[in-house]
Amino acid sequence: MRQVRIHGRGGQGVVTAAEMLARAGFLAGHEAQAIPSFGSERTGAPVVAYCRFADGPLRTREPVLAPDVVLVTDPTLLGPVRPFEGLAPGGLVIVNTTTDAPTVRDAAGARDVDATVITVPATTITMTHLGKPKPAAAMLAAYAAAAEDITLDAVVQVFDARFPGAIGAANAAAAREAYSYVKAELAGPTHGLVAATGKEASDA
Amino acid sequence: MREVLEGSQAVARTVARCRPGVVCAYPISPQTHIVEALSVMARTGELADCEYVNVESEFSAMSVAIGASAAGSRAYTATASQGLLYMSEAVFNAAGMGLPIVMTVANRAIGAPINIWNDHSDAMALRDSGWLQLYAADNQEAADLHVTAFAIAEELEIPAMVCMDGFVLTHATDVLELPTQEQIDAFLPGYEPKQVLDVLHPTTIGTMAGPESFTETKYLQHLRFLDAADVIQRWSDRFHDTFGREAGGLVARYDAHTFDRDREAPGANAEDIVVVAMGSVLGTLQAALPELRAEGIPVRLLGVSSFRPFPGGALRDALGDSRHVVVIDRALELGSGGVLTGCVGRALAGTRSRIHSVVAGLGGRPILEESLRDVIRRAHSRDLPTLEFMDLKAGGIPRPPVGATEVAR
Amino acid sequence: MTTVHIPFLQTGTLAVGGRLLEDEERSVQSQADRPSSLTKGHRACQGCAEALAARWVMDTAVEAADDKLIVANATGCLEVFSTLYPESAWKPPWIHSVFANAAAVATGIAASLHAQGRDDIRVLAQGGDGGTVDIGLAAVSGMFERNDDVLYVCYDNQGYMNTGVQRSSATPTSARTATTPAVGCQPGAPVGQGKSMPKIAMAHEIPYVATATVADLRDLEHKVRTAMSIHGARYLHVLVPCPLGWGASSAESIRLSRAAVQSGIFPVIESRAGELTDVQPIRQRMDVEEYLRPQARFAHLFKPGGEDALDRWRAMAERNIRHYDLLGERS
Amino acid sequence: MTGHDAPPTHGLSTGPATSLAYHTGTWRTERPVYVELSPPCSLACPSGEDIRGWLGSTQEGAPGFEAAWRRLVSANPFPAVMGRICYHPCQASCNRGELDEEVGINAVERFLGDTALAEGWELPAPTTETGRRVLVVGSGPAGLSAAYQLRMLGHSVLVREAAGEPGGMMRYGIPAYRLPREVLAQEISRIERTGVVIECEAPVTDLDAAQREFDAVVLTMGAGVAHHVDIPAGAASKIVDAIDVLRDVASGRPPLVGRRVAVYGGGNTAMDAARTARRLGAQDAVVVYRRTQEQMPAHPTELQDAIGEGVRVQWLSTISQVEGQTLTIERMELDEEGRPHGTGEFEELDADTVMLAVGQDADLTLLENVPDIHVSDGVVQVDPTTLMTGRDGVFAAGDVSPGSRTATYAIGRGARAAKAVDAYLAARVIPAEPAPREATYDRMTSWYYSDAPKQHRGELEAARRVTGFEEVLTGLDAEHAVFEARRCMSCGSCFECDNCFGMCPDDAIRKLGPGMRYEIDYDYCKGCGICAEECPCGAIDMIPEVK
Repeated sequence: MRQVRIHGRGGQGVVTAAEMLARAGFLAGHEAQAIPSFGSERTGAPVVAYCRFADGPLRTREPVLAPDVVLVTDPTLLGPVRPFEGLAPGGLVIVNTTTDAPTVRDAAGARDVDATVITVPATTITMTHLGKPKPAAAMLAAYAAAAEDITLDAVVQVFDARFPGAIGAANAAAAREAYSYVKAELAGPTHGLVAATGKEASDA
Repeated sequence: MREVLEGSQAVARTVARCRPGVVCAYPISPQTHIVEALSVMARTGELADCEYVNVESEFSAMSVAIGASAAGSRAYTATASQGLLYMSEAVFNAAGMGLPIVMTVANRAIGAPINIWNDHSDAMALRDSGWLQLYAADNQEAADLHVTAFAIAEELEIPAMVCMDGFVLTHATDVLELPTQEQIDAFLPGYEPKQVLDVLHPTTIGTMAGPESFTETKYLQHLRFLDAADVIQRWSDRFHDTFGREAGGLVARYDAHTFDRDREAPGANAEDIVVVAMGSVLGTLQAALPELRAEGIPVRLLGVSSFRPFPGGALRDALGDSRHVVVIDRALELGSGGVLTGCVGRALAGTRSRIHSVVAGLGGRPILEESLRDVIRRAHSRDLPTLEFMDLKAGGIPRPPVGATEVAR
Repeated sequence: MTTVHIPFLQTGTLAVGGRLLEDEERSVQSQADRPSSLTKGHRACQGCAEALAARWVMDTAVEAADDKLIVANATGCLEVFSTLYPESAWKPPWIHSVFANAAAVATGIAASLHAQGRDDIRVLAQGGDGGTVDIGLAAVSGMFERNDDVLYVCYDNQGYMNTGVQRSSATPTSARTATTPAVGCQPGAPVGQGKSMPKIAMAHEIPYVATATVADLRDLEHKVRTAMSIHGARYLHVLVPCPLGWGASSAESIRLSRAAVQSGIFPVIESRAGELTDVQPIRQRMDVEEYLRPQARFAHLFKPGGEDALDRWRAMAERNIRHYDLLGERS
Repeated sequence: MTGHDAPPTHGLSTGPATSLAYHTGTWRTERPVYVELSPPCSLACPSGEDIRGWLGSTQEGAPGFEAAWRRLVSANPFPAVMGRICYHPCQASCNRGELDEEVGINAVERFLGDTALAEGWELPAPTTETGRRVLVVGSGPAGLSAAYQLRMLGHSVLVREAAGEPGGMMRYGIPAYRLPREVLAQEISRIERTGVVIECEAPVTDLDAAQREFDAVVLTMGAGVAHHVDIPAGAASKIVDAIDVLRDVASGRPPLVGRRVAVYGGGNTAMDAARTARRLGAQDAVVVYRRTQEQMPAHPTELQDAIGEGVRVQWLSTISQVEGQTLTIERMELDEEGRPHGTGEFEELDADTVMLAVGQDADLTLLENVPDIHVSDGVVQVDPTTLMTGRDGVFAAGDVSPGSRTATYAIGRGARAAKAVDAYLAARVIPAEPAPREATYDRMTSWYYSDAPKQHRGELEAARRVTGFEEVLTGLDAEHAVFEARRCMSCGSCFECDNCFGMCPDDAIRKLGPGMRYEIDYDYCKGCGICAEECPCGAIDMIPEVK
């Protein structure tokens, strides 16, 4: 079973991201589950959502306490919401930011956590294509680039299904760019965008 | 076709395929997504030959449903929490008049303090309203239950609530397989009201009953509730036979080892601790309990699918020889214990059973697998009191920091 | 608003019928084979104007609907006195649910009929002032704003009579009720409270709003017929004296209604889409005393100290007369 | 089900109209009862006409006219005549006068009378022949009324009239401008066509002989002899009796009266005389009357009509002397009891002719040698119920007997005499009539009656009137007559307005169909009293239930 936690702010499409992630996971052949955690908060308030993939039935309704993957759609949340908490050893953290992984770790107080940290300027990319700060597709594409759970095609497909037409196409374009961005950075670690612990560095 | 769907979407689509004549909508979290989805289908034509009425309150939602049902339509609405209480007068009334309305209750706590998150105190408050209350353990069952709910309600002329945990189910996205329109058309008989406001055969519905007839009225209502258990089981069986999966019934039995749902699972043994629960926590229990089995704790799981009528007989059958019961309860009878526990206790009266009431998940507090395992372990070690508040924080309610008020500054 | 043109006869349009009338000029109530939708054997008090108005309204509606009428009734006197199991005094299909929801139940019936393709069957909802103006207002307002195809009829007896004569927001100023006793410096129902349901209905700009009384059958039948000729939300507000609650003789129900209209206290109006379209002029001007004095609930107005209240009543009548041009001075 | 009976539907639904099982009539402490009361018009009508009844038929329009006329002539065979000359006390007592203006009963009566003449409607033929013979002495309104009613009862009737034409005062006392002769002649000949035989110029002089010849005799000789007062008068003065002038004019021998005429008296004859004088060429006609307008016996309409034609009235005046063309008039004043007394103040008035109209006396020569018939105050005394004189089989009615001297009263008395004669011939006693209950205005709910002013009959322009004996008042046309009839409020008698039926909150009144009125269903009537309260004509009583 793979468990994902998504942090974001109200209005950034966090809940949509969780659902789209579950859909993409299903397309990838997994059982999937998305659990938004709701508050009565409004636009701008911190929001968290969860997603699980498995190859057998998913029964638990427990919130994800020990995520394998954490997506942070807003770098300003790194301090307040402690995104590395409960992260499974060797887990993956993908942060929407224009800074680099060490900055992220510093901001999150997670300099020494055993995790792979990937940064992607998802909002910047999305603004280019969609014109709105809704970076869900780009974030999921970054996830697809960094792990085997979902594919870029699946991400493009679920967004296109939900938002047929121009918006779906813009999301797809953003997804592709984010995907390429992360793939490129994963291929060439010199830019320091991927900051890993010692253990992680050997994995990479 | 298996697909990924939000629970509310799944319910809305299934309800639409049951071809209701009138759907009433009033927003309240966490039910809102259901009526939103239905409104879209009413506009797109997916919900055909149906009047979608945006009412001004839950009270009117139920009232419109009453009128629609009495006029011969299959009537549906959905609500939660304060909304259920706000409509409660009409809820009782619909049952008293024998109008087979189906209503989804997206279970949510009741204020004050106001709280939008899940527990069962809303439906429990109306447990004596004369409605059937069918509880869904997951979103697949939530969708499926609506099909049987219409069938059962209409056969019995008793309205039915389909209860699904708010947010936990309504807003969760799962991989589901919805009954198709063709399947439902074949399964669910058309609505043929036995009492209807008919201009050719006029009748007066909703008379006043004096002391000379009220007791008998209630007695007959009681008898019909007794009949309801068989009808619920029959439709559940039929659903199982038709669709190859479980939906509803009176109680849910689970395999002793895999904790997969299994209608053939034998009753519990004398040494077993049986966890009785209702709603989505059953899924979490399914996930949590195998570990205890591995530890050697003889634990079994039993779900209550029909809370009203309360299936005392089916519950006793499933408990088999076990006399040790832990009830996970998401509603509290103040000064007493869990509401479900009270019903279980009455069903087990005279069996000398040891019954623990574990009040858990009030107002949206997440129910964690580890917490559940903890209480079972303690029950096993005879360390669990008869009434336990799971994950109760020490020190009571968190207080605002001293001095953090405008006045103090 | 004598809208049926009838050649001069002894009693013209004021009486129920008349042997000299042509068939088509006859009121529904004058027909020997009228529907009598609310039939004998009901348990209304002697002289109950609500029972009378309900039969008038419903008979006309039944005729207008070609016998295809379904009725939703709020809790209240009308419901209690007509349907004590196992007896029902109603002939059309009729349902009572609870106090506050007659309008919503009617909406449900209308929605169901529409879904069934039975727009030929018409829906009427009715309740007292408590069930309409107070507890049922939200449902009524919702039915109005959605423009549901329902004729809502409020039988206004100006109080909670079923429960023993308590004040409602339709109780007029200085009226004595069980909850507004005639003691203190401002006896009876407080000054400056209460509301006008017809005006509230008009504010919804629904297709049709009208007021009527049991003092003018033809006017009432005309209004019901007009309302039934329209689809959408319609509202009819009928003043129905309550001998018990008003402390009047059971024989005076119609006379009091007449006095209410002729004194200017109860304007009889018609409105379409929020616009006032017709006003029944006063035929024989009466002083408010003719309306107030026979009612025990106003007895304190005629004792020392009641002068101010009486003046207020006169002022109310004057204001209505001016506002609605009840003496036809502007037309 | 679990082997228990369950109701057919849930929530205690029940069948429609099952409340019929509950009899709310047991709640009642008072019960409504339909009553038939006497309207003030009929009570005031000396002829005893069923005014409400014939107005009711008239209300139906043309199809009801004949029925209305037949109801009318059952009491009065002279509707065309009386529709012109009756002083209609019915109208003075009409309840509608309290609401707006009284119903123009008289005008409708005339309309019906004229319509009958135009249509040629005949009085009914008697259904039986008794073979009994009755003599009526005199052919005035009392005599012809008695003759007609006796004939209707199957008796054979002979009227003997001393004058050349039948009609009595109708012919000789009432000027043609009020009653065209043709109308009178037609209504008299219609009576004759029922079998009544009228012999003119046939004075009865021997009562005993008459009684031998007839089974009963009715005396209706009238009061056609002018009463005289003593006024000192010079030889050159021209003083005539007003009644003689009227008779001469009616007989086609109009006298010369001069340019200035004074009429002495205050009754209707005085008015007729003054108006006739105007028509005979008098430019100045002055009525001299010793009392006030309020006290004058002439009908107010007569006075108004006279004044409208230029007649002057000198109130509180007596003629104390006539010398040539000069009258000496004494001014009078009223004492505390309203009696006039001379003041000693005098004035003079010029008059070519003085007409005396100070009363008329009965011609009682026939009775001079009949001691058992008692005459007192100038009239024949009769039993007040049977109108029989002191002599067995001899009855008296009209002006010759006590009572009001109007044609209307005479017709009523004639009819009563006929009834009495019929009872006498059959040796029956006339049953006592129950005291009528009047439909008083306070019983009525006048709200329901349509607003409608009276339809005034057109009058000839005054200038045109005085030039001849053309009829002054024209009749109503059918439309207006129906309108006027419909102003009748049907006091005290259900006219099927449906108020009780429609306004019963308990649906406890049955409508029985046109003309059949209603029936109260006492099984359900709770006795609220709305029906009685809202009955426009006061035809429902609430009476206590006897427990």
